[in-house]
Amino acid sequence: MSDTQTIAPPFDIEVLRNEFPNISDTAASGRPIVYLDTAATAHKPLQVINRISEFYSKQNSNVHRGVHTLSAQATAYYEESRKEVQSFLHAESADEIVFTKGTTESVNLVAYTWGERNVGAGDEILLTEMEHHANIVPWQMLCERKSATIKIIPVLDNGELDMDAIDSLISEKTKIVAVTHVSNTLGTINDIATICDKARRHGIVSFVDGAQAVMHLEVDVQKIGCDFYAFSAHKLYGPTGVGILYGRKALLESMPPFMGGGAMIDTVTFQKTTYANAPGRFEAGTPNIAGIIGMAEAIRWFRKIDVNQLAAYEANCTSILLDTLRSIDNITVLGAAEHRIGIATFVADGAHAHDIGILLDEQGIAVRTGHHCTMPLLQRFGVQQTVRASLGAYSNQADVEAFGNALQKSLRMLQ
Amino acid sequence: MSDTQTIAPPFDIEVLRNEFPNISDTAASGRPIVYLDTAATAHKPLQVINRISEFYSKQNSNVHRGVHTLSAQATAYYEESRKEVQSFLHAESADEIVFTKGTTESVNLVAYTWGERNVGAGDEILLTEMEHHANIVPWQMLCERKSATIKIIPVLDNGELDMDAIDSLISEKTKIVAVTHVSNTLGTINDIATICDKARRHGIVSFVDGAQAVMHLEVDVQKIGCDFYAFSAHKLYGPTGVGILYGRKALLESMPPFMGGGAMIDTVTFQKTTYANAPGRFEAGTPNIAGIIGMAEAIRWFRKIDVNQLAAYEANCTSILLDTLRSIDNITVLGAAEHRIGIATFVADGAHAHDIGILLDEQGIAVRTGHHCTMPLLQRFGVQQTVRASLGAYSNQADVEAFGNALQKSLRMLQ
Amino acid sequence: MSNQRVIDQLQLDLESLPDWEDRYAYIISLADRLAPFPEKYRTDTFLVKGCQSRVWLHAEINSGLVTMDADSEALIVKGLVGMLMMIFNNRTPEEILQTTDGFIEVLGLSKHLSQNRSSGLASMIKQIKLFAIAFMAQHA
Amino acid sequence: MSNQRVIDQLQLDLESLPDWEDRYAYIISLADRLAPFPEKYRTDTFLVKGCQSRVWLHAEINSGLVTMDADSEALIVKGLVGMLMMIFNNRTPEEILQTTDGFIEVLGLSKHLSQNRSSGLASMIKQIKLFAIAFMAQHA
Ligand SMILES: Cc1ncc(COP(=O)(O)O)c(C=O)c1O
Ligand SMILES: Cc1ncc(COP(=O)(O)O)c(C=O)c1O
Repeated sequence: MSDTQTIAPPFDIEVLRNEFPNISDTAASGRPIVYLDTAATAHKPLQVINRISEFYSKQNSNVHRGVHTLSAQATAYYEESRKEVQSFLHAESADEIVFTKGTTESVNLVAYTWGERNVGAGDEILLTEMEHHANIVPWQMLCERKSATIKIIPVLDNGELDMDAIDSLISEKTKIVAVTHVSNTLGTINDIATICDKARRHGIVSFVDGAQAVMHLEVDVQKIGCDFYAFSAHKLYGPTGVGILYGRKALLESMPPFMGGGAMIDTVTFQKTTYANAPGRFEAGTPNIAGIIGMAEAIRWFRKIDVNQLAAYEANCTSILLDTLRSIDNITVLGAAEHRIGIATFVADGAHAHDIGILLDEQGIAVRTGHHCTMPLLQRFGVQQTVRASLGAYSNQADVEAFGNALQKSLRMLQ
Repeated sequence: MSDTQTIAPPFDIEVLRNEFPNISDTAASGRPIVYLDTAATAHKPLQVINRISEFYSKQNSNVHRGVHTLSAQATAYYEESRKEVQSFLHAESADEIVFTKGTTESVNLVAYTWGERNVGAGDEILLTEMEHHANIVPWQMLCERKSATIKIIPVLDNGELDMDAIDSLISEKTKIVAVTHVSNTLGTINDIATICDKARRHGIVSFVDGAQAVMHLEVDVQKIGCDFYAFSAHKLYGPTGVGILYGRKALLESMPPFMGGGAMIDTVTFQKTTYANAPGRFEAGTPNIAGIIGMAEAIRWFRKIDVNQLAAYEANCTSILLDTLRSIDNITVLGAAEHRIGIATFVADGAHAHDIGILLDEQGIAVRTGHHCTMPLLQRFGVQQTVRASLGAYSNQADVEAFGNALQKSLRMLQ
Repeated sequence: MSNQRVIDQLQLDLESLPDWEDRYAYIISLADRLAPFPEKYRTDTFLVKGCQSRVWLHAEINSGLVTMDADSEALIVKGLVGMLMMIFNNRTPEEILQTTDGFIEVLGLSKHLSQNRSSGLASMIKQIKLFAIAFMAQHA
Repeated sequence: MSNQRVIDQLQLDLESLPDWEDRYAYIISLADRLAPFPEKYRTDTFLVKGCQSRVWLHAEINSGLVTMDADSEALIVKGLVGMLMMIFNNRTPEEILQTTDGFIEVLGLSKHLSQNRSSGLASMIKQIKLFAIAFMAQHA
């Protein structure tokens, strides 16, 4: 909320690392693990972990306007969490914030509800070649139900979107443009404001997948001009099982419900059921109360950091990471976008990603290997299995150096 | 799992209450709250709260066969949780257990996938008059999409199902029977084995809503003979944001996916996507990892208690509760089923449920008031607003007595 | 009595009652002060949203004053509605809008009148203020 | 060499290597012991499911022995596949089925061969045993 304090500069990485038990507490695992898998899920600061325990031990109750004190209090925390997200995304109203179980559900919700009503035979959905499967498969399933088709904004060799191609890809049949804010494989930050602006000028709805963006950039949905924006709490230093769907109020109100059940209804009879207004209409059943309260705490924690200082700090770590990789023979990093976050995905000539991952793990370095749920993107770059190192706010230069050394040793062993 | 220890008799309520910080820790809220809202959500034992904290502080990682140790470990916990649920429900295979975000999502999943493929125009879905909205609205939405209709098994005055009516309600058009195992408003335990048997003999699929059953009864899906069974972790002394859908393997395998995204696919191209086998096919995106691990811990905690002793203990509390209510003038308890669990829903002549709830809260008694997401059932009993007191394993005679006294005082004040 | 004087008086009355039981008896007694609710308004149109017990509210403007009828099927809620009517009924739109929500705290009623509570009376206050704004716009 | 003797020998070899690097070098060296994989089997039909790097496995029965060809595109995985072939290839179905998964622990390979690991070699072992069962049924 607006009373969030900003921790005074300078950004102190050691203070920050100490807030993460997974990083500071080497006793936990025997040896510290250099965690370069933050793009898959971020570690959680103690403030978030404690908030969840506190809720379960002292405040536990179901929500939705129960008459008793515990329930009213839980409902208050729940609705304050919605306001926290509203303020975080700079949305106009808290009613534009829907709680889901993750980015994946957020995309599916829109594809099932907005899509069901607005996409018909012959219509087109515009995606990019760098989308995560979460922002591909729900649209494919919609297209299959509706006999619509998918069009693709290509990715250039440097890992940026081919912005020039967009105009010619938009047609009268285009109903929605769904684009990732930041690529989870290339780290590229896309110019989504321009894309959303093009969409709006053609009367096309825009959906932005912010799963990899919210923990690195200031996100202002009104400045971006998108109709929908989605992210997951677990990548934003928060708990698992919680996601956000932001939707412009008029759009949300126009959409039919997704799941049916308690709390999303107004009245129920076997003859006719009427539904609650948004966002309630999209939140059937008992929500992930503790998770949602924990996510709000994660946002409060995150907003204590000055996002510009964080970005500068992360940019520095990222260039050390990229320089390290470029200095190693036979390594090819996918993409070289100018605007990027701390993700580096690479292949090594003559060494399989899986082997590299195994040997890095043996040296206490956690990276992700595989397709990172972006098979079409890897196909575009002509590779199948890759290694991805990704940074978080708590990553430091020592992590990157340890990774560089371990990687060189691994490559030697695989020669 | 099979090595679960059973705490030796006798069932010691004081030991058990001490495991629940919300109940034992009066310092938390200033004064102890008599919590009679367990049917809405149960309090959590310390063992569960600590397991979640431990995961977040020492073991945090995304799942799905990551190459690094943390990820492999998290995946192992995740899959062990599935086995824990399999064993808890006596399912034949762990592949029959799908993780959802709650009972509500479990019902919707079946309505969207199995329903989409198997229900057509003119077909019938058989529900009961006592269903929770979660087991009504998804089927209504399906019927609307498919021009199918809903048929209702009536509830008798004593709160039991009219079992005699079932045969005449089943027709050649009946595709699925969806019945609650235990009524969240009446407490009635339904004879679902008989209903599922009738269904099976007519080649009709059966769905059981076990949200109010798993914490009170031994549930054996093979003995019950149901095709689907659903419940929520948060009512079983576990975390919010986790549910279970059990489905017979052949049925699950025959169903199309529900949500699209990562982890539910086999291969993705823009031309064609192929899906993983069940249960993975139904678990798109990053799951509620900490919640699922916490739920498995809740089941382990629960299974240390001998379920027969628990049932006997709860039955005793329940009859004290019912006797207390029946001894008060002008109180009418809904239903009087012979087989029931610790739920009592009532109205008072001349006093509105909401007023009663407010005054009980003032005296430190937490009950739920309203329609309990069973509007059609309340309509059948000719009431609109009711008070519900519901018991958990930790409820004791003193709770019930405090409730009885506070209720009488409240009624005096409202005269 | 001016709006503020009503609030002061209510505060005095409530504070003179140390027992919670007596405070509730007092609130309930305020239900009797409500004028009988015209049956023609007892329809869904005039229902206040978000309240567990049904609350009805009808408002019109008469010679510059906002005149309201209100009712609830629950007794305590009806008493609270009675209190809101003492504060807001037959006031000018300006007076209504000048009454900040501070009185909720002052009267020790946040448990009943704040958001997220089942009584839903927060939405009633909001609706009264929306009426006032509408009437002002209408007559501007 | 009997099945058990192979396992004993592997255990001796691995335990003589105190360094993790040397153990991996040893595992990788076993990749060379694999017979070249027949290209006609390098198809999706013969892919082992659940492995991050692709692993192929083809099996047939020859004079009562289960004869297998196997390959992987990753080096360490291929070494592990080589090890599995030393243990399981050219054995009778009975011998294969008698080999319990205990050897995984004994060789210190649970990190690679147990379930939930990205190598997916647990499913390979499972598949080899399914082949054995099928061949036994066929010849029963
Ligand atoms: C019988 C019954 N079915 C379904 C539900 C819905 O469960 P959830 O809200 O956890 O999805 C509940 C709980 O409210 C219930 O009592
Ligand atoms: C860009 C992007 N979109 C969507 C997702 C899916 O998020 P979740 O798995 O939390 O639903 C991810 C994370 O894996 C991602 O990186």
